Amino acid sequence: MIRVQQEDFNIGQEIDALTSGNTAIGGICTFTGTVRDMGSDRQVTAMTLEHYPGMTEKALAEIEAEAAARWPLSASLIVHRYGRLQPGDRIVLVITASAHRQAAFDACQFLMDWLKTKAPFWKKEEAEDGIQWVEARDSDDDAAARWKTDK
Amino acid sequence: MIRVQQEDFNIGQEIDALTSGNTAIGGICTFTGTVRDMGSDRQVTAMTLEHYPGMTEKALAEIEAEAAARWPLSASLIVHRYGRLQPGDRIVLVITASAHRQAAFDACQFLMDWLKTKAPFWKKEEAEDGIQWVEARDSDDDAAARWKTDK
Amino acid sequence: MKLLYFAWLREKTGVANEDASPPEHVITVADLIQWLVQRGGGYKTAFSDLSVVRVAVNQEYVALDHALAAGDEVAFFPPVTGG
Amino acid sequence: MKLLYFAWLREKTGVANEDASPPEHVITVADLIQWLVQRGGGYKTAFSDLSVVRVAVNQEYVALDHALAAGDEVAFFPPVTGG
Repeated sequence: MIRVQQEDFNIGQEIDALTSGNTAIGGICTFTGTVRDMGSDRQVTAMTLEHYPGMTEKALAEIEAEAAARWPLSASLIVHRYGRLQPGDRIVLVITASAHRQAAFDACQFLMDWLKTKAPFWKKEEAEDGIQWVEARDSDDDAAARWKTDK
Repeated sequence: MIRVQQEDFNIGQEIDALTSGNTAIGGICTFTGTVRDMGSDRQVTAMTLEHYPGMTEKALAEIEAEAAARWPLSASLIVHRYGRLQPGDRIVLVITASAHRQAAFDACQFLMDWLKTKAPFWKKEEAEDGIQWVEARDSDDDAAARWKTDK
Repeated sequence: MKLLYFAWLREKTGVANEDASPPEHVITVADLIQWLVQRGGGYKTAFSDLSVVRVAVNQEYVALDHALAAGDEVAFFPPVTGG
Repeated sequence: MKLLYFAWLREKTGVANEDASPPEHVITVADLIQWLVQRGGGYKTAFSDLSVVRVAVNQEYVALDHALAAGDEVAFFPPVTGG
């Protein structure tokens, strides 16, 4: 399941809704991205996440379907926020549940790596010295590249 | 922080208690292990986790300290239950928080791999065809071995 | 053809979205960009470094040599930074 | 010396913990096991395959050639299966 929303989310409730009652699950991995006050080497006071409505949902659904094809997942969820956020706020949540611990870990990391490089979101940071768009990092491309199947 | 307890835990509350207010955190990874109804190829109706009081706490604290030495963690938590559990019940929770996503993922996985091979817990499964101790799996040893620094 | 601009491409062009009817010689995405750049001003600045411009046609990533069709939704944006 | 047994080692020996005073020739963990096996019965069965027995002395994993000291807490258990 995927959701793109302005509102915050509750990690515990999301895990429960996704997994409770499913006794085939042996492991649940979650990753939550939060706003750091120290972004690209500057003190960040707030940030705004812009996205591409329509393509975002499509990209997330495709990424989730690919994870489900590659690993034996019992359930998965991607929630990504947009709008203005402050340090400490949650940005993104990925949950993967599987009978097998390694599958849950790998799928969760795969989803985060692809989100970082493929999902159409852009961050604009507000700091004391002004407002600027966050630049994409090569390390995120490298992280996503390790999942390429054609290597 | 580490805790060994009979009671269940609330993942959302544990994350909040560990991370809220810490705006240096950029990513939080969690892993929750749960009781599957299909254990070692048999239908499991319940299981009992025995542990070695004293050594368990010591082993978990050492493992957590090693993770903190190897990755730049802002916070971490290991909670492991013992006693009688049923399919769907939570067994273990690991939370790692870091400024960096990869550190949070790696440390969480490292902690789980070492828990599986070093923490003195033993599972006894109850199934329709009887009660038996779960045998350790080579795959868990392999998973733990990849973190060895002397390779 | 519907054109969309996001993040600093939106700010530099000064346009969030627009309907465009490029001439017949505009076949590929690269042609379309060249045509937009000829408008000058914000468009010229926005497309001055194509290494930091990503393109999606009908919400799928495409390369610069992708051939366009009438009615396409073409989006221009920088490398993504969500998550 | 305090001896502890966990999981099926506890069940096979029939003992969860005991105080033991091994003779002087018991220097290492291997010597201690040999001495216990000579008691026969559950001990002999419990230690019949040392490849599935792990040993901790004072709550730290040790090898079979580890030298024991008076007052040690020695625990015997199978490979762990928590998590």
